Amino acid sequence: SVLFGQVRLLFFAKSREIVGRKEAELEVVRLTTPRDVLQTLLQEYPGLGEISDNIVLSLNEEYLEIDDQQIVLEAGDELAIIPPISGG
Amino acid sequence: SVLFGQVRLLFFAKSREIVGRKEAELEVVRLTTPRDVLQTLLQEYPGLGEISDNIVLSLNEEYLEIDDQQIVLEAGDELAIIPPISGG
Amino acid sequence: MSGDCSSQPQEEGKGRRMGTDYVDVTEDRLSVEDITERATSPTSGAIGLFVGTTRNNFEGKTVLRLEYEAYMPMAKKKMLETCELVRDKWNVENIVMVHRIGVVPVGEASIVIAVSSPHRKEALEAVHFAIDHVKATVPVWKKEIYGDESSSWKQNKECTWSGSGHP
Amino acid sequence: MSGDCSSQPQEEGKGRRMGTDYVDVTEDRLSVEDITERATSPTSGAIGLFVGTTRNNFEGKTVLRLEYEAYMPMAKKKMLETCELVRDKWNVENIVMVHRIGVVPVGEASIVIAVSSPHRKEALEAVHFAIDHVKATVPVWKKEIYGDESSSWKQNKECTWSGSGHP
Repeated sequence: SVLFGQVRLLFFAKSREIVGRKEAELEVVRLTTPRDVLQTLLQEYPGLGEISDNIVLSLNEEYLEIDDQQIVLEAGDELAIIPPISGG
Repeated sequence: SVLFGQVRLLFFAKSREIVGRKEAELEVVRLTTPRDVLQTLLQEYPGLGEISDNIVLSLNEEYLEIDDQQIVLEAGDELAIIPPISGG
Repeated sequence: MSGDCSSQPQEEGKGRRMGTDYVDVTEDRLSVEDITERATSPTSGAIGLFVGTTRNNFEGKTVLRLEYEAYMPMAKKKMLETCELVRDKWNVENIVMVHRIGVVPVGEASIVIAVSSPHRKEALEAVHFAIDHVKATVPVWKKEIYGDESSSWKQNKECTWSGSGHP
Repeated sequence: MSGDCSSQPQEEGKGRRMGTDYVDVTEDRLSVEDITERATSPTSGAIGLFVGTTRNNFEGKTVLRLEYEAYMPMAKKKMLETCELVRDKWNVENIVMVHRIGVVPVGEASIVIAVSSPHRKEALEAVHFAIDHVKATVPVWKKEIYGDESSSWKQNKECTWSGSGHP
């Protein structure tokens, strides 16, 4: 579980307002789980705790299941914080 | 069953083409049935025989049921010959 | 031969919302934009629409153009009756239905129906019912003119007095 | 922030007709006319449409305006996936879906979906499925700004990770 590099973070809607920016970088490990990524995010951005029960993550434009056992991150991957959607 | 006056006939679509006109007058009796009216029409306009199985009549903008037992016609009533519809 | 016909705004009560029925039969080209605009309500977020367009072929034959005719006052009356039936079944706000008559070039709209509702399910189901009911009851006729200048009066399959097996 | 994204025409076979998927996310006002035109096919006589418009009130509060934002590339990707699912279920020709973002004034359209098919039942059912699926999967967010300048990020009830009991 060695830090290997940075992924690109994207914040939208309420998460963007809480964090106060649209984009950031995050140091991550290569083999991880969505739940661990979320924990890392919450350590980095404690304000997100307020909405953490109602966000999902996407990796390279695909939703992650929070209970997935393992995901593999590559440097430069695009990780987005997705609050409840309200399009249409 | 005495002739009492004239109703206004309207022809549409194929019935209009067969008869060669959009409107006409028809001598009718006051107490009658849709089936008798159709018979009178067919005597007056034999060309309509070709489509008589597939027309309905309307009286003052309401469809008539061909099996209705009795209708009452008034002078000036508007009787239309309605071939199968194809709007939409 | 054009004209329009609007009913009074629906009263509240009997499960009905405020709203307007607007029906028209016209020789003009139909504007989906205008009809949508007319159906739009600031209190209803969903609009369902059906647009019927003329096709360029029928059973392999090229269709050059279509000609529609209507029994104008009865057509509008039956369209308004369709609106009433829609309101009996669904909670909708505005109902707009416009049928074009005369020559309708291939690819252009012959009918547009738009229904607004607070709920998209109701708006879309109401539109579906409305076009089905219009096809079965509104006295309008369509003639297809083919490439060899032959022609045919069409028959909606929804029309109960159509000849079976006919087009 | 505008752009469009069209898939290749669908191949015949697997029960699919020829047809095109077109999705877009744009800051421009939506033209129902243009979107209908794009969905129109000379071989499909039926077009079903859904238009979502912004409402002027929410639970008694006056809504001044709405602001939409999108995760642009993922939104288009999910819209194209919705098109694919529609084609798995219904025999449709062209599918067009355009979502507006940025400030959308009250009464204007935030989304328009249009589907053409030879059969109106399929066109209308496909549109219904499409808007339901878009509401559940496409990463777009709406913020309502109220008369007192307070605001609220909305949550679609179709969104599985919404807080229950939230608006």
